[in-house]
Amino acid sequence: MASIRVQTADFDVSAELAALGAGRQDIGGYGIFVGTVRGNAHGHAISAMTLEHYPAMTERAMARIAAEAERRWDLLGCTLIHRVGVLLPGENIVLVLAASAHRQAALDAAAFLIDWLKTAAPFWKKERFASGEDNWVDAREADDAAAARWGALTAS
Amino acid sequence: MASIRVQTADFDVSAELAALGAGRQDIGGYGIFVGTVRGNAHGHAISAMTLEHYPAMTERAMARIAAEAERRWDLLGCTLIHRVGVLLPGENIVLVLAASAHRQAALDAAAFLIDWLKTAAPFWKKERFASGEDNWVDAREADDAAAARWGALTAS
Amino acid sequence: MRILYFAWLRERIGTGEEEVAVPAEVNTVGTLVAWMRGRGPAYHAAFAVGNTVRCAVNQEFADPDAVVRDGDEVAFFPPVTGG
Amino acid sequence: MRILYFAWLRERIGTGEEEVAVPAEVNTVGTLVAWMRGRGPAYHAAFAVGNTVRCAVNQEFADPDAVVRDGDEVAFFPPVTGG
Repeated sequence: MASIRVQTADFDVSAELAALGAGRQDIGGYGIFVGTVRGNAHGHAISAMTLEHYPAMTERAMARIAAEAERRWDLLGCTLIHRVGVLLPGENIVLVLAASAHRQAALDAAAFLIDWLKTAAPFWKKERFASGEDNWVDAREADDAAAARWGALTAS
Repeated sequence: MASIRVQTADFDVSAELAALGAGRQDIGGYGIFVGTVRGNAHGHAISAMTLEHYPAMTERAMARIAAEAERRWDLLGCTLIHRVGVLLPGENIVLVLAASAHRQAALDAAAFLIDWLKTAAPFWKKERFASGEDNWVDAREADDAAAARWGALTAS
Repeated sequence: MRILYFAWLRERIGTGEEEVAVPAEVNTVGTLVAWMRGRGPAYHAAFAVGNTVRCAVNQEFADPDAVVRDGDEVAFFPPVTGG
Repeated sequence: MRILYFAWLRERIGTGEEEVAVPAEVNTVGTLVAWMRGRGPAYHAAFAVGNTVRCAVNQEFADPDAVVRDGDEVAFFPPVTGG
């Protein structure tokens, strides 16, 4: 049921909401997270962010995360879009959209989905600083902790 | 800093995101909730939902809720839009949008904002059933509990 | 004193707004509610003891012991159900 | 065996993908990593003991004791940083 996409193009949140909700009257709320490129890291200006991924594995990993969310909450739809390629500060990186009859399920599922996307889907970010230097972003322990609070993924 | 509106017209989530993020490079994520009219209540089909409010009090109450969110989390922007008037099943009712450098703050603030909007802003919903009967929606204890988990509002 | 009614209170009382002159001993939300009950069958039904009625004084939520004064705007309504 | 590298591993090794024939005793992720270290300075640096390198076998995350076989697709990469 989940709609999962990896793309270089930008996404439009309203269009994704409309696509998910088209013709439906059972949805009471949408929990949404949009991640964007920040213009600095560790106090240094960033000129671009490059997103790399492992194509053969990515959609499978994202589908597993979505399936786990659908197992844990009564979702009526779920959209995951992750951009790859060169992105500029202010641009969108990722969209997580979870629809449910009830707001708490929608919000909890959205939080779960982004926490797990950050720790269990094969994407890597490289920052280009204004100085011209490149840096592969380090994984954050805080992200692992955020994902771990949901317990292990059980989907197979 | 918060943008607060009560309106009969629909809202466009992408446009609100663009307005909040215009020219900024400090935002890392947006936590969003969109509430919509469900087509049934207690197993009965609904033909319309009418939203009434207390105009002189509404924006003040919403501003207080937004100020409290801005006090609790490092927000870089916040948009609250609540529709009033006659709404049909599937239509948008409410938009909550919280922007932050960090996703957890954005998501937590969005959850806080919708929980408190439901319990501390003077809106009332009347359902019109397909049978023609009208019913003022009862407040839900679950909503009070959801708001209470954040503790008391301290903004004055 | 300006009194406003919302949602089913407005419908039951038959108006959304009225000006009232209250006796001197009506000086809190609680005493105002008790006084309202005596104004006729519609008021009696709307403010019946079993009903959950909330109040705002000058656009701020107010408890039964909150003070009301001449010139205040006092609103009565059911628990809110927005969002 | 098809080996893939991502992010800084790809850059350090200088290729994103190669076919390798491994000796019979290389039959787990852990023994494959140890064997990789002996393939030259770039591999030695990429798979240095202090580096945190993750692995997927046939597009599934895999621990050091996971089995690898001829014909598998084995990917090495740093901890993921998407989202």
